[in-house]
Amino acid sequence: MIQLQIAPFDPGTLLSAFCKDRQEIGAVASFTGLARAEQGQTLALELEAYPGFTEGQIAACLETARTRFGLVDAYIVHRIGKIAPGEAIVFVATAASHRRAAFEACDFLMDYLKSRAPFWKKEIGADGHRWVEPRDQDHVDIARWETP
Amino acid sequence: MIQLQIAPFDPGTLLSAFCKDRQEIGAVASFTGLARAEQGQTLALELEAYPGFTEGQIAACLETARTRFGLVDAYIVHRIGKIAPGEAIVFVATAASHRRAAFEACDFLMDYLKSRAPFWKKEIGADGHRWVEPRDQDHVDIARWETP
Amino acid sequence: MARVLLFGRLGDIAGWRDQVIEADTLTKLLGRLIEADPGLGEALKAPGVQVALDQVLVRGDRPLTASSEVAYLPPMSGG
Amino acid sequence: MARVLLFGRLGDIAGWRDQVIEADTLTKLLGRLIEADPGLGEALKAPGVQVALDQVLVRGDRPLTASSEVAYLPPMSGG
Repeated sequence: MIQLQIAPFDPGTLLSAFCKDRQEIGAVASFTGLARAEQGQTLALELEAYPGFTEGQIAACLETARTRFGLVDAYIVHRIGKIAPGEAIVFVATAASHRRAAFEACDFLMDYLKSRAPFWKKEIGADGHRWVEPRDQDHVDIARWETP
Repeated sequence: MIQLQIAPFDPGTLLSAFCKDRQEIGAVASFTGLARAEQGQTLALELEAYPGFTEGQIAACLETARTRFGLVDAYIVHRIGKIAPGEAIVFVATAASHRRAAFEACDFLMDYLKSRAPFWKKEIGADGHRWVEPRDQDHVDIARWETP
Repeated sequence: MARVLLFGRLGDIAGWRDQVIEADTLTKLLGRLIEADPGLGEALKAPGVQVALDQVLVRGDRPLTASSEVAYLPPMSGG
Repeated sequence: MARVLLFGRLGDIAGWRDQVIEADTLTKLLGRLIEADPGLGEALKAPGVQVALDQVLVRGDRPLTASSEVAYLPPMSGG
């Protein structure tokens, strides 16, 4: 399931729901991305998505992850709108028979979400705002998954 | 924090507590290992630890992870005693500034817990019980972290 | 005619994010946007800006109809 | 004299998991365990069985005191 939402969410509530009644799944990996205060330099983040298009692009990546890692299930929740420091921005959970697949799929989905997913992020500081682009490290991270 | 406990736990409750009030941590990875029913072949697991010793060995591994991955914080909860299918056996959460460190540390800790941590696991089936040892894959997984 | 959407910094530069504009191809639409606002025109031609027509990424020229949705997407920042 | 703990399959084989046994070295303790229960003796000598003295893994012989805790640990299964 892929969900974009404006309201804050509690990652634990999502993880509980995702783990419930899984009798045959051995492994659940999750990742939660939190907004950093950067020692007070960042007052808030503001995230923009393209409704419909953004979910569609994420769904295509999820389909790749299903095939590539033998993923059984996944749950992706992404905030849009204004996000305060300490709040969760993104939650990804993956379920698989064994932990290697669950970890790798979660890692892969996060690398995609952080570098290629259609979001536009504004950092709001005390002295104005700036649009953020992926860090060099994000490009390095996503490149790990490309077959040579 | 490292905790061995007999009572069942909800992984989401642990994740919520772990993520709370983190203003400067960008990344929280988690892993939850669930007991599989194996199509009814496994009625329960029974896990034995050596109280004091087991926590001490896990703490040493956690110290390695802190140094190696620049981990800021970690939370490890492990069930002991009887565990029913679908219940969580182990929960590991890691917090770091960036996601690569959080993922790798969580992965590393799980490989350790699944192959080297002092636990003895009995599978209870309809036709008796058997003591389990790490799978070949577990040995392969842990070997990834050894410097050549 | 098309519904035009601007995302990220493009919306800030233009001062709008959603507008209906008269044009029957992507090329003519871009020409009209450049003409109306040279600053936005510069930003639209910058490297890394992608175009989605009816929520599908496209390159080159395409015909537009009254129900077309054209989105200009600056480099994505990720979540 | 030592408090002896058996884990995993070793406890099942012996029929006990915690017992105080008279011995002043690890070697003498092992001899006594083998003598009292040859089946357990076989299992204790199997490859992969480790010995912890006062919660520290040790190899070879060590002296024991009245407060020593000796644990025999079969191959760990992980969690």
